[in-house]
Amino acid sequence: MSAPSLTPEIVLHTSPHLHSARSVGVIMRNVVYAMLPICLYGVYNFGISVVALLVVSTLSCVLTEHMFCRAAGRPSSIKDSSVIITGILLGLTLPPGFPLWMAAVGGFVAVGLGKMLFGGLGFNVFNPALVGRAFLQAAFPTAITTYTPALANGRFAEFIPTTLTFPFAQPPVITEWIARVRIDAFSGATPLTALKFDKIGTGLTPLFWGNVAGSAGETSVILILLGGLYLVARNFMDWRITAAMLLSAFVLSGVFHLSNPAAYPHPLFMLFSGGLMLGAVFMATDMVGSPVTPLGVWIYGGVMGALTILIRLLGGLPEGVMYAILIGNAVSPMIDNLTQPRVYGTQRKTGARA
Amino acid sequence: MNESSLGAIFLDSLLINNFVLSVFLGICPFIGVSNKFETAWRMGVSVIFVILVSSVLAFGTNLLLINFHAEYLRIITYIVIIASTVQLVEMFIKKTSPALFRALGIYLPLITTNCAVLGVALFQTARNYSFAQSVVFALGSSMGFTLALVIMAIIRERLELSDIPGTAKGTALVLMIAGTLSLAFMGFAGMGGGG
Amino acid sequence: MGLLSIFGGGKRLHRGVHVPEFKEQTSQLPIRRMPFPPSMIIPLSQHAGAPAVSIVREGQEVVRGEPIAKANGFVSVPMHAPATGRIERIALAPSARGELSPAIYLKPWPSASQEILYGAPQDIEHMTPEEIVKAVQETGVVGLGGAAFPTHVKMKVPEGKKIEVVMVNGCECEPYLTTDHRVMVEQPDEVLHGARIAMKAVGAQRIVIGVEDNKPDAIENLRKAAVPYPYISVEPVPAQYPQGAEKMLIHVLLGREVPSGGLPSDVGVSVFNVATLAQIGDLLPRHQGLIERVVTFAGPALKKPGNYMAALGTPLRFALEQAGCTEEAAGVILGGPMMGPAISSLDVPLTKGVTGVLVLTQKELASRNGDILPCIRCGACVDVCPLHLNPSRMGMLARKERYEEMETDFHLMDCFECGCCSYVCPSHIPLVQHFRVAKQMNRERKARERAKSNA
Amino acid sequence: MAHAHGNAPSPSESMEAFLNGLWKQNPVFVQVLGMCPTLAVTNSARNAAAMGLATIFVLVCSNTLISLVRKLVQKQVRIATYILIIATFVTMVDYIIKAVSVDVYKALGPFIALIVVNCIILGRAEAFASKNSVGKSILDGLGMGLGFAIALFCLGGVREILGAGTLFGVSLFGPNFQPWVLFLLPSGGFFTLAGWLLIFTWWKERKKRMAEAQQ
Amino acid sequence: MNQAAPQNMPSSAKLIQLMGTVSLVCGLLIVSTHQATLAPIRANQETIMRQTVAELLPGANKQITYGVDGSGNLTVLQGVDAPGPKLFAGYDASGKLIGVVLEGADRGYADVIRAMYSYSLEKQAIIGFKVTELKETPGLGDKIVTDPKFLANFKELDASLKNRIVTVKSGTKKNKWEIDAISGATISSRAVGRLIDKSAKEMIPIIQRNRQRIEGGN
Repeated sequence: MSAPSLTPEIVLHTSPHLHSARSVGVIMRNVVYAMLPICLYGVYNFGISVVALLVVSTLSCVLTEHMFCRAAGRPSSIKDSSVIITGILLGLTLPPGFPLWMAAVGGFVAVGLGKMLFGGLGFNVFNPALVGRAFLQAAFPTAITTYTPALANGRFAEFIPTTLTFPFAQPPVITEWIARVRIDAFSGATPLTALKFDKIGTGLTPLFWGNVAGSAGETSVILILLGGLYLVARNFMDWRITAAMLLSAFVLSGVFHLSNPAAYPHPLFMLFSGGLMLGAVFMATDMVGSPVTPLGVWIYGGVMGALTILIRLLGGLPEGVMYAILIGNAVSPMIDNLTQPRVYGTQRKTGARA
Repeated sequence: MNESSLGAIFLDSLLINNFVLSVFLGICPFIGVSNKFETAWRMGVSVIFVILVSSVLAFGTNLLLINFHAEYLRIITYIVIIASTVQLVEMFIKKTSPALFRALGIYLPLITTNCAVLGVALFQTARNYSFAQSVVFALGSSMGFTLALVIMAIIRERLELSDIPGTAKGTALVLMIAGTLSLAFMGFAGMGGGG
Repeated sequence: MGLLSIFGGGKRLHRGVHVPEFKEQTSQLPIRRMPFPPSMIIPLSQHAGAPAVSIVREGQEVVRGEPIAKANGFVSVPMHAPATGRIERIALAPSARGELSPAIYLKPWPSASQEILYGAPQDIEHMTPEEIVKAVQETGVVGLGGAAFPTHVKMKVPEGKKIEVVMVNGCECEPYLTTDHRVMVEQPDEVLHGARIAMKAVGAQRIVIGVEDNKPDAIENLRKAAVPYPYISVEPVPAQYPQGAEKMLIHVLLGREVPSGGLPSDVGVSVFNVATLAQIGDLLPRHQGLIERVVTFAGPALKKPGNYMAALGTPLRFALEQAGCTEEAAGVILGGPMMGPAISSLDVPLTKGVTGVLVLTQKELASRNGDILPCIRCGACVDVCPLHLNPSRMGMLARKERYEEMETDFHLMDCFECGCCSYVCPSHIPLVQHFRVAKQMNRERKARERAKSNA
Repeated sequence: MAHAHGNAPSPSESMEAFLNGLWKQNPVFVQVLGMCPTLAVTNSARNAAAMGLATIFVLVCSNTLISLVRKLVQKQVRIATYILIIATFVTMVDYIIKAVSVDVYKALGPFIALIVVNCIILGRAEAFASKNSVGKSILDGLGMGLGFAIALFCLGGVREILGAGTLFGVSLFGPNFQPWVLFLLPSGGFFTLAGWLLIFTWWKERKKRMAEAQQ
Repeated sequence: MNQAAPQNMPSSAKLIQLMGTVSLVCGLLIVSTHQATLAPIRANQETIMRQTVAELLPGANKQITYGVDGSGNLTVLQGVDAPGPKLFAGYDASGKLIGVVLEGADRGYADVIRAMYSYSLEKQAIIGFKVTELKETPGLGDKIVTDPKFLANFKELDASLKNRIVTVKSGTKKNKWEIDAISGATISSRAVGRLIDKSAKEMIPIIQRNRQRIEGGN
């Protein structure tokens, strides 16, 4: 019995020699898994248009990343799956009948402007999907606020007319189409728009299950929460950000509600409607754009939750999650710098100059 | 007289119509002095100070000009006021706080050509702001300038650690971030307004 | 970061990581003796501080336990012959770090017994602290937890400091290792004896023994042995890596923070490893020298893993043969997998600081061989860093070679390289390695600057 | 350098002074100066052109006057004098635009007055007109002004075409074109300028690479 | 200052003299430009105002501008650049009053919206509407300028002041005093409703009080 000869290139690694199984690829893939039920529900809710929307936005993101990597002469980074998350998230935040060519533009902007120009994964400042969506919101304000009813008749047989708009052309007006397919009195408004402009409330139950009008994947509170719980249970997500964001949104809207119940809706309505849930679970927790310090993540979530409510209740727009998270991303380095933990055995914080 | 409330003016000039991100004033220092937090912060503080002083002076001067029907001298007097304000502030700080003076260094004289300063004076005149409104407007817009500058500086400090592609380095990237920030600030639109 | 952690409270380490323990392989196996190898290599520098000075010549015959090298100054310890035999030569030998260092080559007599014949009893009850420190130095005992810092130096209380507590470190948080565990189970009386000697040397009033709660048998045995001594308490602490780092243990058990760049003595504590104290409790009354120690041999590539009482100087190749090394072995690590160095040669000997020898297969090593991706700022490293450093930012600074900033702004020098950050990093960034490089670069830069200012 | 040749610059030198601003030292794309008007008034080609013309006027006039009085002006009051002169011409252009077209005046708003603090103008006064002959200063003003105007037009054109589907108000793609409203918004200004800068850098890098490859 | 000043250090007097000369030249330039452009600027403004009034009151070829003072009395104005609220009365060829054009402003989505609208005394209704200053989002808020369906609201909008003029949700206009909003531009549409309501409440009583004078055209 003799000891084996060792191959030096293997053993010359330095410590630690163990590594946890949690790698970037694993995290990203699991986030995709957590989003799949939401995608499926979106398809069930709004029909085949959502399939096309998700496929186009994802493909556009993936191709853009691939292209940029090729242009920069480095290996394609699509393997780490992070770009797939961007694509799916972008698709989920768009209205179900959003013209496909615009979705493709959104994907290109999201990854090109939001990610690759900064150097790719890990270096971007803003959440790429939201950069793409903010761009689309500003570029095509009409198309992105054109919503279609949930559970429309024949949604699995035909596309929403706007979906197949010819590239660079204006989407058709679909008022008549909506009148034809609707199964209830649909006003073309999401619960938040209906509330803001027409003071029409929506019950909490449909909001919770998600069979209401809205963006392709942000309607079902329960599925988003389940996806989040899965990620938290497997330690792939920072639950503190979500908790802080929802908590601050709840408290602030609660204060508004108590001060004037007639003008301001119930805090639960605020939590369940619009993109707050999707944003808090899947976008605010995007690791790249959030602070790394334990205190920082709480502040970060709190700022975003409060901003969401302020924009919704006081601003001109019915929805503010996207802007709140983008602003959160922008100030996250500042939060990070301000909340550096006190190093063990010192009075000084890291990052503080002597 | 302009009817806007003080709060609305402040919010508007700080966030909604942020001088840098939506009115495009003070872009040169925004691009030039935003690579380090320390310098950005100092620049911001000096700008707040100068804008406040020059806004008050410009308000008084404008009253005089109107009184003598010499509105056509407005631009020329405003720019003289700003140049002398900067000088005065420089001297004042030098006397009272040499440490602050050293810290501000070359940023003070640079403010003369910061169009945000002249912009505040011109806007408050064009909008017929009262004295209180002018002061709040000057405060809001200069703080908005500082806010944008500081956010950008901290982001840029972070980006120093990134692998930015060579083509995008420098001004182009700053503008891209500014554009995205401007998109994000659009969320504030309509706040404090008619609702 | 578990949900419960926000509620804090209780004696536990809030940072750090839960590493799979892998201790069951050896934790229940009694300590066995390892036979003498045909040839031994005793490096003169097995400890932190100045290397010992050889006092033998080639060809000289020595008795097991006889001093063969003397301490070179205060921060240094003597060496003793691990076996009866003949000094072959005094020459350079490979060390675990890879470089060559002076060593004494000893050929044991083929029939040499493991009985220790050298040494004479001494009365420690009536020794002054100074005498104890001197006697401890003569035993050649160093920190057996891996640091190999001369124990008598720790027992010498610095000018102006007062020690209240002797803390006994029985945590052994590194995966696989069970050396300390077996020592506590099998030699509780020696441990307590050593602790009492240490208490006397430093003038403390009480002894606190911290043992991770995954070693209930050790806690039980120690408690039983401690019954006659009211000033000794055995405290279980929740198992968490790196609980065994002395700063962490002091914080968890006493709630005191050792200042940055300071020593435990700054907060009135002296910390000793259990195995070290067991050796002192055993050797000091008989005035003998340290010539053997318990080493854990573990890892999936071993057929006979276990804790071996091995003579210092036993070449690794011989030791691995004894432990039944298989062909699957792909990497050998001295110490634990989190902090121990990997070695490239099996010709290095076991020394005083070797707590264990791990033989890993390709499978274990592959777990950390993923592609290195950019930092995604997940913050996992910040959450686990026991010192509350910001490894994420330091890693990014290191990539851009901004080493100086890491030290001035981010407390690089406080990092004790526990490896938690690298362990959790999902991007597989070799953070600890970055930090080692950065420390080295800063040291070199400072040396250059000093040279310049002197010139 | 100018003094060596007296007041009559050679044609090639004048040409250089002119082309310098137009291309090699383009104030916007190369020197990144005068950003505020560049971004603020370029949401249509018409506004961009008007701003460009106004700036050319001020730049040429102030360069001329400053060059004329350059030998009389003492160092201590140099900047003050320049600012006075520039502010004068800006006031003039302000009134002239108001007299020519109220629409343009409304669109440009206070940015006409802000030409005073456009660093290009003071920059040229200080760096060129105060040291060179009148003829060369005029050419320099024209070149820099044109370079600035062209840059403005590049931005304004792109923003109007994409943002409204028109150029100088003329529809280009028919009624069915979906305008990208973003480009008329402030963020669109940032993005368009960033895009142009990216294209310029990329092109310069390519040229450099090709030159290296040839060597 | 006992030391001799360096040779190139000019005296203060000389500096002041220089600055004075420069200021003089500059002042001359500015004043002459101002004088030269005064007339065209005024003419420009008046032309625009005339065009706007003519647009809002088709057939009006004679116009009178009234200024309104604090107590609600009218004075005939010559130019258009006097401060304070104003009325623009339009008369047809025969000198008969067609209507009065009024100004209003309110905060929209991005900034203040200014607009002019025409009021017919006869019909007690608003019969024309034009936005004069707008910074709303292009493609969305600026539909209040272009959307024909929205502008149709102002063909005959009841302004008898019995009911508040108000903007209602798109497609739900039932009464003559309601404005049908543009879907997707609710905030801007509402601002229009508010600006008309506010200005009408203030100015229409004044018009009614001075009806005879306005109709008489003096």
